[in-house]
Order: sequence, then C-alpha cells, then structure tokens
Amino acid sequence: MPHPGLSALLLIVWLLLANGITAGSVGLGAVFALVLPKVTQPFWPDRPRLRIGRAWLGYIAIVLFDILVANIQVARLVLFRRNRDLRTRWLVVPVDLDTPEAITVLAGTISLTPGTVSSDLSADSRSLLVHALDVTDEAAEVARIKSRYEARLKRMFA
Amino acid sequence: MTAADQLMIAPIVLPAITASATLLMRRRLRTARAVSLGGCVAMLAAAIGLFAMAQDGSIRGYALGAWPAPFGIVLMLDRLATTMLLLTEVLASVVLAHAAVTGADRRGWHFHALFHFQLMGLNGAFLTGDLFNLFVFFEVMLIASYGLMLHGQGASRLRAGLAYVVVNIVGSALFLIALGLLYGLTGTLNMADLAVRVAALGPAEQGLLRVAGLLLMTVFALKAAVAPLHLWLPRTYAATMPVIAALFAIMTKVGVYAMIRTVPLIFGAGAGAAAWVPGPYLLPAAILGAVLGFVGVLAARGLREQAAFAVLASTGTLLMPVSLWREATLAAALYYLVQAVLAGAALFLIVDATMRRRGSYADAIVPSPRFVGQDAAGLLYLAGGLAAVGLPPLAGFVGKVLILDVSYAVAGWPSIWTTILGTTLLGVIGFARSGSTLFWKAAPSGTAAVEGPRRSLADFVAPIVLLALLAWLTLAAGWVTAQTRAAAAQIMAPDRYVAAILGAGR
Amino acid sequence: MSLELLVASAIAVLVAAGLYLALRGRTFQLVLGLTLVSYAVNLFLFATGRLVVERPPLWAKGVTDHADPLPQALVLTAIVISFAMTALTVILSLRGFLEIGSDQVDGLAEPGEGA
Amino acid sequence: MSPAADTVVGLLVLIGAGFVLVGSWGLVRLPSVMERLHAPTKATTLGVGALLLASMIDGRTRYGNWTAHELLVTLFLFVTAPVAANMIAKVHLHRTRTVAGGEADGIAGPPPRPDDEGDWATFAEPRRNCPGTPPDP
Amino acid sequence: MALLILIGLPFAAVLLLMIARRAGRRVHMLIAGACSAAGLAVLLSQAEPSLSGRTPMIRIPWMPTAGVDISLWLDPLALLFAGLILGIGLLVIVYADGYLGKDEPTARFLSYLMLFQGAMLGIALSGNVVLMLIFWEMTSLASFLLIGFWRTRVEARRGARMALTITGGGGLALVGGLVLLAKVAGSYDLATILSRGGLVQASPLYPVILILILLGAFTKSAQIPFHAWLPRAMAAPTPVSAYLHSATMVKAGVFLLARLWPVLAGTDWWFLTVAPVGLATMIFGAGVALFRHDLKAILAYSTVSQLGLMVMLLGFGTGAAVAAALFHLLNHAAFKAALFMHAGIIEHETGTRDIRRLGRLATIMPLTATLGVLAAAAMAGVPPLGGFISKEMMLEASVRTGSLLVPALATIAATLSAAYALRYAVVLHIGRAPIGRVMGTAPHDPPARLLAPPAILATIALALGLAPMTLAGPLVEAATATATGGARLGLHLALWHGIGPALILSLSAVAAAILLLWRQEALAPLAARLPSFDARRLFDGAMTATVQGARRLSHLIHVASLQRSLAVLFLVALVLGGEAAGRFGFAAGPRATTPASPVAIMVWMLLVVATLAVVAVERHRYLALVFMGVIGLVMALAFLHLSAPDLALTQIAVEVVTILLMLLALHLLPGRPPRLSSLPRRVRDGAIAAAGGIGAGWLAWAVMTRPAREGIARFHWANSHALGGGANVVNVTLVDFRGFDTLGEISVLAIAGLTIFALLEPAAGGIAGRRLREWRSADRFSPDRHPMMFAVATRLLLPLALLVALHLFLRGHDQPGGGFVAALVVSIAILLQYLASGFDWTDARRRIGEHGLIGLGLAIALATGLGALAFGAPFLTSSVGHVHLPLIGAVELTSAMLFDLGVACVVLGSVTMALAQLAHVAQRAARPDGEDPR
Amino acid sequence: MIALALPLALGCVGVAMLLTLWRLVRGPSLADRIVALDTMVVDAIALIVLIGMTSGTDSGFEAALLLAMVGFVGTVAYCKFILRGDIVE
Ligand code: NA
Ligand code: NA
Repeated sequence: MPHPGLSALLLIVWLLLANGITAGSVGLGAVFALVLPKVTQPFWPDRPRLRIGRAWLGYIAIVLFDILVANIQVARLVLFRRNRDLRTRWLVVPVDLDTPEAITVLAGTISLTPGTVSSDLSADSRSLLVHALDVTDEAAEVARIKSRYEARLKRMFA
Repeated sequence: MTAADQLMIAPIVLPAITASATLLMRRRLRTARAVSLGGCVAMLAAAIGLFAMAQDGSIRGYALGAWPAPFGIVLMLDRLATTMLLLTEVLASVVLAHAAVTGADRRGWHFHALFHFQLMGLNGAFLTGDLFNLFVFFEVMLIASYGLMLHGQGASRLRAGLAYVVVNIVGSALFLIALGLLYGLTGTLNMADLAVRVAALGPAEQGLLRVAGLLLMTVFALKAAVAPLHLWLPRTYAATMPVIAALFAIMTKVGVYAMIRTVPLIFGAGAGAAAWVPGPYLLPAAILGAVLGFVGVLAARGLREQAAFAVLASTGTLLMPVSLWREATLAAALYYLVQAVLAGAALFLIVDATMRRRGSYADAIVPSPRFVGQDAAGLLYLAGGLAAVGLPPLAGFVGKVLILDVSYAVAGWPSIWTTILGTTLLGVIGFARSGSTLFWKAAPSGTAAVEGPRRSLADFVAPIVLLALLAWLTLAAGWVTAQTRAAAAQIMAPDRYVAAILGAGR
Repeated sequence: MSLELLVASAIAVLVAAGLYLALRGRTFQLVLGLTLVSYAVNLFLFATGRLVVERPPLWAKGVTDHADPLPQALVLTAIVISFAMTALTVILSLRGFLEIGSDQVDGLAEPGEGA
Repeated sequence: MSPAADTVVGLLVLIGAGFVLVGSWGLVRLPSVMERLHAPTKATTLGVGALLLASMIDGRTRYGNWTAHELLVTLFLFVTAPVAANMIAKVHLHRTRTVAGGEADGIAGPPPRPDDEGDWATFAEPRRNCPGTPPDP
Repeated sequence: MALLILIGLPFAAVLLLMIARRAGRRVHMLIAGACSAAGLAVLLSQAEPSLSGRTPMIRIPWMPTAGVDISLWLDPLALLFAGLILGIGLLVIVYADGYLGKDEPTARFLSYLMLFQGAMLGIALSGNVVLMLIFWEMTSLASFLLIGFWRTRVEARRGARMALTITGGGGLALVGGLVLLAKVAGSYDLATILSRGGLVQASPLYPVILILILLGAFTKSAQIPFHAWLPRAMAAPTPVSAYLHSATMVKAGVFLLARLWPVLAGTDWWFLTVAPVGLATMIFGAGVALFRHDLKAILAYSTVSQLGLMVMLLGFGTGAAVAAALFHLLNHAAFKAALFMHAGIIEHETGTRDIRRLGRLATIMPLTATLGVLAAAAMAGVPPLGGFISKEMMLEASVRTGSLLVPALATIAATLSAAYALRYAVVLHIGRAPIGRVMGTAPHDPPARLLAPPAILATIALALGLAPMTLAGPLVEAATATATGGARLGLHLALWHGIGPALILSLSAVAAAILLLWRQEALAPLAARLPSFDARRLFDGAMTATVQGARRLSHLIHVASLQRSLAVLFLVALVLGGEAAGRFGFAAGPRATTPASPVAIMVWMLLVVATLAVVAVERHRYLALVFMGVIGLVMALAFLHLSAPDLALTQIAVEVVTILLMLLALHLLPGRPPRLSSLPRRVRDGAIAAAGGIGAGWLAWAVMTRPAREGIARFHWANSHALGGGANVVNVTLVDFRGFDTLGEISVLAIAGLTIFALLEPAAGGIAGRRLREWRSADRFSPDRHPMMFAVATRLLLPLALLVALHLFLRGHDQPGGGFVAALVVSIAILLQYLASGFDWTDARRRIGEHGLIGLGLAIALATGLGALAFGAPFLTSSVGHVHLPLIGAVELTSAMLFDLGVACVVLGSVTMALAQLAHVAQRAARPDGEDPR
Repeated sequence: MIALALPLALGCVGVAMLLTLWRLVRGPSLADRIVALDTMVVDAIALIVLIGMTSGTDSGFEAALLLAMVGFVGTVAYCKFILRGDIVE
C-alpha cells in the first residue's frame, strides 16, 4: 500500500459514488483503493506522510465553521458596505510548513474561507500572499491564520 | 446466419482490422506493407464473393447486433452495392500496389492505416441501409481522406486541405440537419422504413419533407462535386499526391451512389412533395459540371489539375443520365460510373509516373528535357486521355454512346447530347494540347536535362492494369451492361427492397 | 415564451453567428464559426426528438413518459465526430500557418505585406 | 414529507441560492479584480454547499433513499476552487506588474514584497526547486 | 471468320511491333508487310462471294440490351474500300522502307500505320454503327499520331492537333448523327438502318441527322470549310501523306456518304447540302493548288479538290453519279498515292519540295519522271488514263443535273485541276529551273523499293484507263449497286463514249488548262489579290480564343477561395430550402409547446449574449474563446434540462478538451490580425448568415411544433433493459442497438488522432520548424512555469478522476456515463498533469503509447463484435451474463461493456495523442535534431 | 416551503448567472472575465442541483460532479495562457 491515506480517501469517494454501502461496492472500492494509488504513483512519487486521526476531523470542522461565519460576514460586506469603505489589504503570511502539500492545504483553506484569497507564493515558498477583503489589523489577521490553520497543519503533516 | 451471410460484414471489418494491425506495426514499414496488401487482397476476395452472392438477384439484409430492422442498423446487399464494392476493391488493390511500388507510402505517417480506414468508410457507405449510419461512414471516409489528402504535406496541400476539410464539415452539418428533419418527421432512420413512412406523411409535413430531401441531395451533391458545389474539388485533387487522388476517383462517385441509393427508394414516386427530389436541378447542374470540367481540362496548367477536372467532368457526365431516374438511364449511368472511376484513377497514376520522372518540372504542362520512359509515359498518357475523354477503344466511349442511347427517350435529350458531344471535343483538344506539349515538344535549348536516377518501369504497371480493365470493359460491355441493367432494375423496384429488409427478422 | 421557441431561436443565433464567422477568412474565426454551427446542428438534431423536460431516458419499470433516446444517441455520435473534425481543423490551420506564415484560410499574404 | 423537513430543505435552498446570488452581485459591484475574486467563494462554499445539503435531505425525506454523493461535488469544488482563485490572482498580479497598459492595481494597491530580497513566484524565477514541483530542465 | 482475321491482322501487327520494338528494321517491315499482304490475300479470297451477292458477314453478340453487336460484313462497297486500304497500304509499307532514314523508329511508325490500317478496315467492314464509330474515331487518333510523328517539329504538332481537333470534332458530330439515325431507324444494325430510308427521311429529325453525319464526312474528307487540316497534315512523313491524305483516310468521308446513301440521299436536303459543298471544295482546292509551290501542298490541295469532286457526285443523288464517284475514288487513290510517293522521291533526292527550284528532272531521273508524268496526266484527266474516264463521267453527271450552273462550275474546276496537274508534270520535269540544293551526291533515280510502289500505282492509273471494265467494272458496278441500294446499273466504263457534251467539256477543260498554264506566272499576282480564305489562321485564332476563353472562365470560377466555396454552399442550401418553403410552406404545427421557466429564459439570454459577444470580439481571439466557454456551459445545461444527462456530460468534457486544444493552438498563431473583409463584404456575409440562421431556426421550430410520430425508439426503450442489459437507453443504444455507429465514430476519432500526429510529426523540421524556433511572443510572461498549488491539486485529482472515470464507465450502462465520457475524464486528468507539471515530466511517467492504445481499443471493439460470429450471430451481437465474484457478489456483465472499453481506449489514445503532440511540437522544434525523444 | 423555495431559488441562480455574464462581457480586465467564467461554472453547478431537486431525479449528479472536477480546468488553462503563453511546457 503505497499510501494508506489516499487509499482511504479513494474508498470513501467510491462509496459516495456508488451511493450506498454494499458488499459489492465495498469490495470493488477496496480493489480500486489499492490499485489506483499504485497506478498513479509515478505522478506523485514522494507523497507526504499524514497523521490520519482526530486532528484532521477537527481541522475540517473548524474550517467548515469558519466558512459559515465568514460567508455571512462577507455577504454583509458585499450587500451593505460601500466600496470606498472597504478595507482591503494585502497580507504577507510567513509559512513554516515544509511540504508542498501542506502549503497547498493552507493556501486552499485561506481561499475557501470567504474574505481572504491566497494569491501567490513567494519564489522560495516561505511566504504566502493573501488578499483580504476587509481587515483592520493586518498583523492580527496573519497571526490568526498561523495559529488557527498552520499550527494544526504542522501536526497533521508529519 | 450462414457463413456466406457473415461475409457481408467483411468489407467493413477487414479494413478496420488491417488498419489497427498496421497501426501497431507503424515503425516496421515492410511488415505493414505486406499486411496492408494482404488485407486488400482479402477484401477483394470478399468483394468477389459478395458479388457472386448478389447474382441471384436477391436482396440480403444483415442485422447488426441481431437487432431486427428497422430498430437496429442493417447492412444490405444488392447488385448495386456489390458492384460498388468490387469496383472499390479492385481500384484499391491497384492503387495500393502502386503506392508500395513507388514508395509513396513512405512519404508520411500512417499511410496504410489511413488507406484502410478510407476503404472501411467507402465500403460502409456502400453497404449500409441506415441513413445515420451512412452519415457515420461518410465521416469515416472523409476524415480518412483528409489524412490521405494531407499525406506528404507541403504548403499548397495544407491550404487546399483546409478548404477541403472545412467544406466537408459544413456538408456534414447539412447532412445532420436533413437527417434530423427526416427523423423528426418519421421517427426512423432505416432507409427501407423511411421509404414506407415518408410515403405516409400527411399534407402538413410536405414542406419539411421537401426541405429534408433537398438538403440531403445538396449534401450528396457536395460530395459528388456537382456544379456549382464543385469548387472544392479541383484544388483538392490537384494538391493531393496523385496516387491518393487515384483512390479519390471513387470518392465523388460515393455522392452519386448515395443519390442513386436514396432517391428511388425514399424519394420515389410515393414521396409526395419530395418525389424525385433532385428534380429539375440535377440535369442543369450535371451539364454545368461536365462543361466546367472539360473547360478546366482545356484550361489546366498542370497535369494533376487537369486530371482533377477530368474527374469533375466525368461526374457531370455521369449525373446526366442519373438525373432522368429511369431504369435504362441508371443502367447506362452505372456502366459509365464504373469506367469513369477506373479512368480517373488511371489518369492520376499516369500523371504520377510522369511526374516522378520529370524532376523539378513535376506536372507542369511545359516542355521538359527528355526523361527516362518518355515514350511509354506519352503512350500511357494518350490512353489515359482517351479514357478520360471517352474516345474509343476504351470504355468511356461505350459509356457515352450508352448514355446517348438511353437518354433519347426523354424530352431533354438534345441538351444531354449536345453537352456530351461538345464537351468531349473540348476534352480532346485539351488532352491533345497538353500531351503534345508534354511528350512531344522538346524543352528550349539550354535547359538542363532532368536529373535523377534511372527509374524502373514498375510504376507503369498499375496504370496499365487499369487501362487493360478499361479495354476489358469495352470488350465485355455486353456482360457489364447486363449487370448494370439488372442492378438498375433492382434499384427502381424499391418495394422488393423494402420487403427484403423489413421482412428480415431477428 | 415556450422552450421550443427558445431552442429554435438559439439555433438561429448560433447558426447565424457561426456562418458569419466562418466567412471571415481567417482560420481561427473559421474554427470558432464551425464550432458554433456544430453546436447548433447538435441542438437541432436533438430537438427533432421533441423537447421533454427532465424525463431522461433512463429505463425504469412502468415509466412511459420519457425523452426520445435515439436523437440523444445520435447527437452523442455527432458531438464526438464534430470534436474530431474541430481538432483536425485546428491542427490543420496551425500547420498551415507554420508552413505558409499566414493564418488566412486561403493562404494569402497579409494586406500590406510584401511576401 | 414532514413539515419540518420541508421547512429545513426550503430554507437551505433559499440560503444556498441567496449566497450564489450574493456572490454574483459582489462580482458586479465590487470595485476591482481582487475584491471581485472573493465573490465566487461564497457561491462555491456556502451557496453550493447549502444546496447540496438540501438535496441530500430532500432525497432522503421525499424518496426515502440516502444520497450522500452530493458531498463529492463539494469535495471536488474544495480541491479545485482555491487553485482557480490562485491562478486568477496570479494573472492579475502578472498583468499589473509586467504588461504595459495592463490592469490597474486594485484598491489595496500593489502587493508588498515577501521579504527583503525575494519576490513572489509570479515575478521571480523560483529561487530553488520548490518542494514537489518538477525540476526545470 | 475470315472477316475477323482480316480485321484482326493489322492490330496483331501493332501488338507484334510493340513487342518486337527493339528488333531490327527488317523485322518491323516484315511484320507490317506480311500482315498487310496476308490481309490482302484474305480479302481477295472473299471477293468472289462478295461480288456475287453472297455477302460474307459475321455477327458476335456484344451489348444485347442496347442492340449493339460486333458485326462485320463485306459487301462490294466494303470490298472496294478494303482493297484500296490494303493494296495501297502494302505499297506504302514497301515505299516507307526505302523512305525512312536509318535512325527513324520504324516500329513506332509502322505500329501507328497498322493501327490506322486496322481502323480504316474497321470502318469499311462495320455492320453496326457503334462499331463504325469506334473505328472512325480510331482513324482520327491514328492520324494524330502519324502526323505528329516527327514530334519535335512545331508544324508536326500543330498539324496533328489540328487534324485531331477537326476530324475528331466531326467524328463527334457523326457520333451524334449516327446514334440519332439508329434511334430513329430503330436499330444499330447497319443493314437494317439502310433498309429504313423512308422511315428516316420522314422523321422530323432527318435534317439534324443529315447535318451531323455530313459534319463527320466533310471534316474527314476535308470539305470547305473544314479543309484546312489536310494541307497542314503534310508535316507528316511522305508515306503517311500518300496513305492517309490521298488514298484512305480522307476517303472515309466519301465512303460514309456512299455507305449511307440509301438512307440519306435522294432528298432536296441532301442535294442542297452535299453537292454545293463538294462543288465549292472542288473549285477552291484546285484554284489554290495551282498557285502553290510546295509539291506536297499542291498535291494536298489537289486532294481537297478531288474529294470535293467525289462529294459533289454523291450529292447529285443519281446512280450514275455514284458510279462516277466510286470509279474516281479508285483512280484518285492510284494516281494521288503515286504522286505523293513521287514527290517524296524528289524531296529525298534533291532535298527540296519547292517547285520553283526544281526542273529538268526528266533528264536527271528519267524513271521517276516517267511515272510522275503518267500519274499527273491521270490527275489532269488526259486520255488514255483512268482519270480521263472518271472526269468525263463527272461532267456527264453534272450535265444531267439539268442545271447550267453545275456543269459550268464543274468545267471550271476541271480546268483548274488539269492546269495544276499539267504544271506539276511540265514544270517539274521539263521546266528550266535549276536544281536547288543538292545532297552530297547528284540526284538520280532511287533504288527499286522506293520506285516500285509508285510505278505500280502509275501503271494501275494507266490500266484503269485502258481496260476499265476488266479491272474495275464489276467491282464499281457492284459497289454502286450496294451504295444506292438498287439494282445493278449496267455500267459501261470506256475511254470512248462518243461525242457528247461531256467530251466537249472535258477536252475544252484540258485546252483551257494549257492556256492557263501558259499565263500562270502572270496570273499569280492576280490570284494573290483574291480575297483569301485562310482557314488555317481562322482555325488557329479560334483555338487560341477557345483556350484563352477556357482559361479565363476556369480561373474566374475556380479561384482558390474557401470563402467562395462556403458562400456558394450556404446559398445553394438557402435557395433550395427557400424553394421548398415557397412551394409548400412549413408553418408551425399544432403540437402543444412546453412553457419555459424564467430560469430557462435567463440561460437562453446567456447563450445569445455570449454568442453575439463571440462575433463582436472575433478578432480578439482569446476573449472569443472565453465566451465560447460560456456557450459550451449553456449547451450542457440545456441538455440536462431537456432530459439528456449523457449529452450534458459529454458536452462538459468535450468542451474542456476543446478549450485546451484551442489554447494550445492559439499560442502559436499570430496575435491580433487585421480585419480582412470590407464593410460591404461583411454586410453580404451578415445577410447570408442571418438568412441561414433564420432558416435553421425556423426548421427547428417547425419540427418541434409537429406531433412526434411513434418511431423506432419505442423498441429501444422497451428492450433496453430486458435485452440490452442496461437501463440507460442512450448508452445501450450507443454500445448495442447502434454499436455499429459507435464503431464508426471511434474510427473517426482514431483517424483524427493519426492524422493530427502525421501532421505535427514533421512540423518540427523544415520551414515550420524554423518558424517555431523563431517564434517569440510579443507578450512578457511570468517565470512561474509550474505554480505549486496547481501542481499539487492536480496530483491529488489524478487518482480521484480515475476513480470517477471508473464509476462513469461501470455505471454507464444504467446511469449517465459510459466509456466515452470516462475516457475523456481520464484524458483531462492526464492533460492536467501536462499543464501543471510540464510535458517532459508527465510524458516520462506515461506507460502506454497512444498508438498502442488506439490500436488496442479498436482491436477490443472489433474482437467483441466478431465474438458473436463464433455463435452464428451477426457482428456486434451482445450477450448478457452474470458473473459471481467473491466479496462483490453477482455482477451483471455485458459484452457491450467490453465494446465500451474499446471505445474508451480509442478515445483516450486519440485525445491524448492529439493534444500531447500539439503541446510538444514547439519544444521538439527547439531541439537540435527536431526528433521526438519518445 | 420547498415548492415555494425552489422556483425562487432558481430565479436567484438565474439572476446570478446574468450578473456574472454582465461582468464577463464588461470586463474590463482579462482577470475579471476569467473570474466571471469561473463563477459561472459554480452557478451552473448550483443550477444543476436545483434542477435535480425540482424534477426529483438524480440524473444531473454526474454532470455536477464533472463540472466540479473539470470545470476549473478551463479557468486554469486560460490563466496559464496569460501567464505563460504556452499552457503545456
Ligand atoms: Na475565498
Ligand atoms: Na478565504
């Protein structure tokens, strides 16, 4: 099993695709979950090691919650804030993550939560350029990102 | 389902297999060549077998996937289809041998695969009894022809190729619209079923039916290069490698075939507003095509262009009797069709053999220094010209006399006669001028002799074979006309066709 | 406003735009035009099965109200074929441009250019 | 279908559609590219998410079969949407900095540099092979 | 059988000559000579039965449906003509042996000659008009080859072309005339036709038939105004002139008139068309001949004149005139062939044919001179030669017409004829002119093989005068009888007929001729001032105009313009569609329409706006592509809304691939090019486009508003699950009911892939490669080749996409999906890797080559289809089976799924082949060798 | 509630698409147009889900899934074209 995490993901996805848990779907899904990582291994030779567990579930829950909250905030901004009152800012988030996968998840998380968009990565992959729609305290926002997301990601990607 | 019945699928499956096989051995040309030739011979054998099967006058259906007509796709075998198949396979064998002998297959990628796909498309178009399936095989045929047409490439070929491709794409779009209309009106795609259902359409549907018929005919006319929809042809054929253009000699005839196949069957006397739908348009168009074709023969500045116009002219001539929609005229047309295909191909192969020897002079109709095999090439060119123009002793003359003979029965005969005789004279003048310039006239002094290695005369064999076939067509005209007459009789009796196809169960 | 009218007028607009672009004389416009025409033709072929809203031809016992599956199958074939043709046309245009140096459909030199 | 389920599904549908609409409205009214880039996020996340949730519940309550495959749509959107946003932002940065007569900076102005010597990937050759990206020949 | 041998011999000789073309000249001569001699022998063996009324004939069925047989007969007319052809042919071959230079290709020459001989014999012997036409056209062809024998000479080529054009054109008129004649007479059989004169002459088409046939005869026999080719044909070697242009080919027209005399002659139409033309030609030819200086030109115009004489006689419509014509045919053949050979000897010996530079030949080459004088005397109509008799017969016949004008003009013609003939005899042999350029040695009588043939002919010319009844009487009498279709006339041929008007006219003609010759030099300037009718220049002018006109027309129409082709196609479709609409109308039908929801209208607006936007920004191609993306999206939504989820899936996937393809190509195309067409042109195109759009939309509307008929699809719906093993009827249709279409469809895709490969493979070299290497975009680009987020996300997507593809593939038979879409998903996932991580990186990780995939896919599809054959079922018959797998349980498997797998392989192979090849071409060009590393 | 909410929601999504189209047509920058196109895909997914709920069929699921999975390919390809010219290097 070249990558158990991927295999698990594939099995779940297959069961979702099959839209039901039967012996057949689990069996076939298991086969695919084993075979596909093998087949696609050349395209992803050195996958990061993941710690699958509660940390991931927690992270997903936090992100989903943040998405919900941020959506409402941004909807207010869009609907009611005058353009000239928007406090849009560029944020430079220093990145301490090592693997591209972890950095990508961080950047993706930032983008998924409304109000911030990961716009670019520095050439040395040590900083993330984030565009924020409405920020008063830039440093606080950077700190929030680092503590709320990056710290957790560090633990999830061993 | 007997083994003999299963033979019906061979003309489509065999080339597909051969094409796939040559694809897998694409880097071993010798093997690919052998496989390709073998495939061609096998197909010829199958065509002969099918031809023999159709001799009893029966019409056979082949329900693909065992789905009964009209629900699935049927192939159907009658005299017309087998004649076209045999003609195609004979032509293909000769052309392929010529390509192998001259090494034309080495001038680009995938020659053999494309060649066999082309045959698959042609054979499918001849065999299918389903209108949408006809569209599909038209597309197979066309896209393979694009590939072959572009074989060897070069600037002019690429541009002419674009024009050819685009015009045909638009033609295919029209085909789909016509097809859609017919389906929308009748709910079926099977040609025999269409015949039945078209005849049953009510008065409110007549206008749409006529549009569908006319658009369908427009598409076929485009493929057949019927004037004024012929503009794509001269440029395309003149830009194509002659050996491939020789194979294309049958391509325009597929358009004619499709008309002959569909009009008496679907748009026959019972088709209401769409009865004999090409109606008054086809004859003038055919006349225009013949005139423009032979004018082009006279005006051409290159041999390939000239041969292309000769093909155009032959289609025009062929369509004159077709446009009359009678048994006798169709019979004459079929005889003319067979010889026109062989003659057009022979002409292109002769042009090929000539071009290959003339070095940088290629196919330009200008005097060149003497070249190896000039006399023989000149003689062949003369014969090719005779064949293309329709002078004795080759079969074109017999064909034209037959057309004159049968068309006398209709009111418009003077225009047909005048066109055929007048255009023949134009053709005679054209070929005499170009031939004497090319093979008799010496290049102005000081012109360098044509360089190049002494070539073998092997590339004369294929054209000679075709010319011999044309001579044979003259000698065996009795047998051949009996065949075409029988084929025409089958076509003009669509009821038997309907019964044979729709009666054939699972 | 009926769906039929919407589809018919969409076909009209697509065909008109496609024909106009196809006549513009440059390869890329030509490709765009042909693509639009092929959309229209696919829609046309599809429409000949008549319009049925949200009754896909997925068989289930007892269901009789469904869209005509046959035109859909035909359109699928037509889409694939027109994709193949589009791809070929694109490559052919490009190849012609690389060989000739002009992207005009007839391979002519640009107006105002020497060659 | 129970009234409660009906209400929940109805509300979810309205919420989802509402966020989709707000997203597009933002796209129209926000002042420059980078601000507008925020808008689709709402449609992607809460908009489509709520609709999918509604669809799941709807399927269960109305037809009695659990369908969870709607989650997959969200999954794929979550994977792809940030990439799309990232690429669009890069286009914007690229066009503002390097293309003469290109786009104007948004209201946030030009982006700051990441540090003293480096620059963003859009503008600078990668200083080292980024982790995981293929080495350039 | 004898007739078959007779006609077969010359063609056998042609074959033998071609086979033995490398053998020596003797062999060639032997072949030709032996075949001619053998032919003559066979002919003589058949003479007796022919003359005695037991006409030898043979009939071989050929095209029974059209009533055309290969039938040959040898009636006396044919016998007369065939004898001429073979007899003179033999002499010409002997003569040619002496005449042709050492280096001349005798095999070629003789094979043409024998081809001609065979064709002529065919005309004479044909008992069926189609056969006759075939041989008729063959004579034109053979003469083309013979006249052009010295092909590097411009005169030879022009002469050959002119002869072919005129006689070939006449021949085509003859084709029309004879086939029409056959249609009117109701048979192609000559004998039958000849017996139906009354029927034919009563037909309203009779004048048409007559004129067409006369066109054939007159062109061949060089009658005014078609005479010009004959003098020009003198560019041929002299033996050819002797044979074709005196004895045989030109006589074909006369023969034809004689042959068809029973069915065509005897009417006013006949008399008023044939006789005047003959008379005019006779006078004109003689007049011109008198003032020519080239020996061969004199003889050529004399031939024109003499042919006019024969034509005129045939035109008179009386049996006696026909007899005169046929007797003169013999006479003329003898003396004219002799004279041509004589002229050839003189040119051969002295190096010139200019009569002004020749003289005193009687002393230098006495034998030659003797036969020359003899033959010329025959031509002049001097007793006791045969020419005298036939000329008297001619004058007699002209007197018998009852008109005064005819004998008067005939006498003038006879005078002129006698004058040029005497000029030839006197000036050449007795005249004082010095001999011009002399070849190495002094001119002298040539060796026997040159001298003998003309000597024999001159002797015959003399003998025909001395013993006409013995030599020619029965033959001419019998031939006349067959020609006129009546009883024998009791012909009396003799030198002395007693004193009558004919004798007086004849003698006064000779006397006047001597007078004329006396004053010839004085008359020459006068003659030159006569309005000249230069048919040659006329012909050349006409030809040039024809060719120029053809060029102009052809180039005007056949401009290499795709736009024109398209516009014509659109217009044709519009006109035809409009025609149908105009005649039958297609108003909307009564079917209830489906109300459109607001959202449908909004989506429709999306489509319309995006489409218009594409047109508006057409030259900003990138933007146009962006709008195309919207259109594709709307199409997918529309399909989904309209109950076609499979179509929506396919549309979405194809759209993505298309966009990638276009972006790849767009990168290499030039930036924003200037507009090509002017405003009027755009308006015109806009009008065409609008009409097309309205037409298509209206058609769609008309169809959709008509009630649907119960179609074949009900079968598909009913049997999809039970027999096809799948609930997705569309998919089952694609892979099963209409799997054959799908086989064609994947073939199309495979071919497209192969063609694209073939197109792009050489693009890295040559001009294209140079352009690619020099290609620099004007834009500045970001250095970030492979953005990290993108690369990482695509890597995660790959296995997920494969899984989705598997799902679509496996469930496709029951749910939206199928092999095609599955393969496209895989293709897109792979292409994404190319996009995100670059070509080389991705390509190094691919496992199967595209060629292999395409071949494999086709093989799978074909093998699935062929599998059914083993069970005696038709191709592509599917089978449904249940397989029990451990863990998974019963799985329904259909062979159609295997077929679908083949489809998927081909799609994957073709799509990735096309896009990868395109993506790669620029890089390959940049490599030094342009080679594909793969 | 659903019966009321669905048409309303469909209308909302339709209007959203038109608004997006406005941005697409209006621009002004290339990035604007790409954003709009990307949004349009998301709107389309929303529309498909709503259509599925209205009709009570599940047949639109694959289309929505496919759009979610490959819809962004067009977006990134357009972007890559602007950034690099050559979308496959
Ligand atoms: Na976001
Ligand atoms: Na965010």
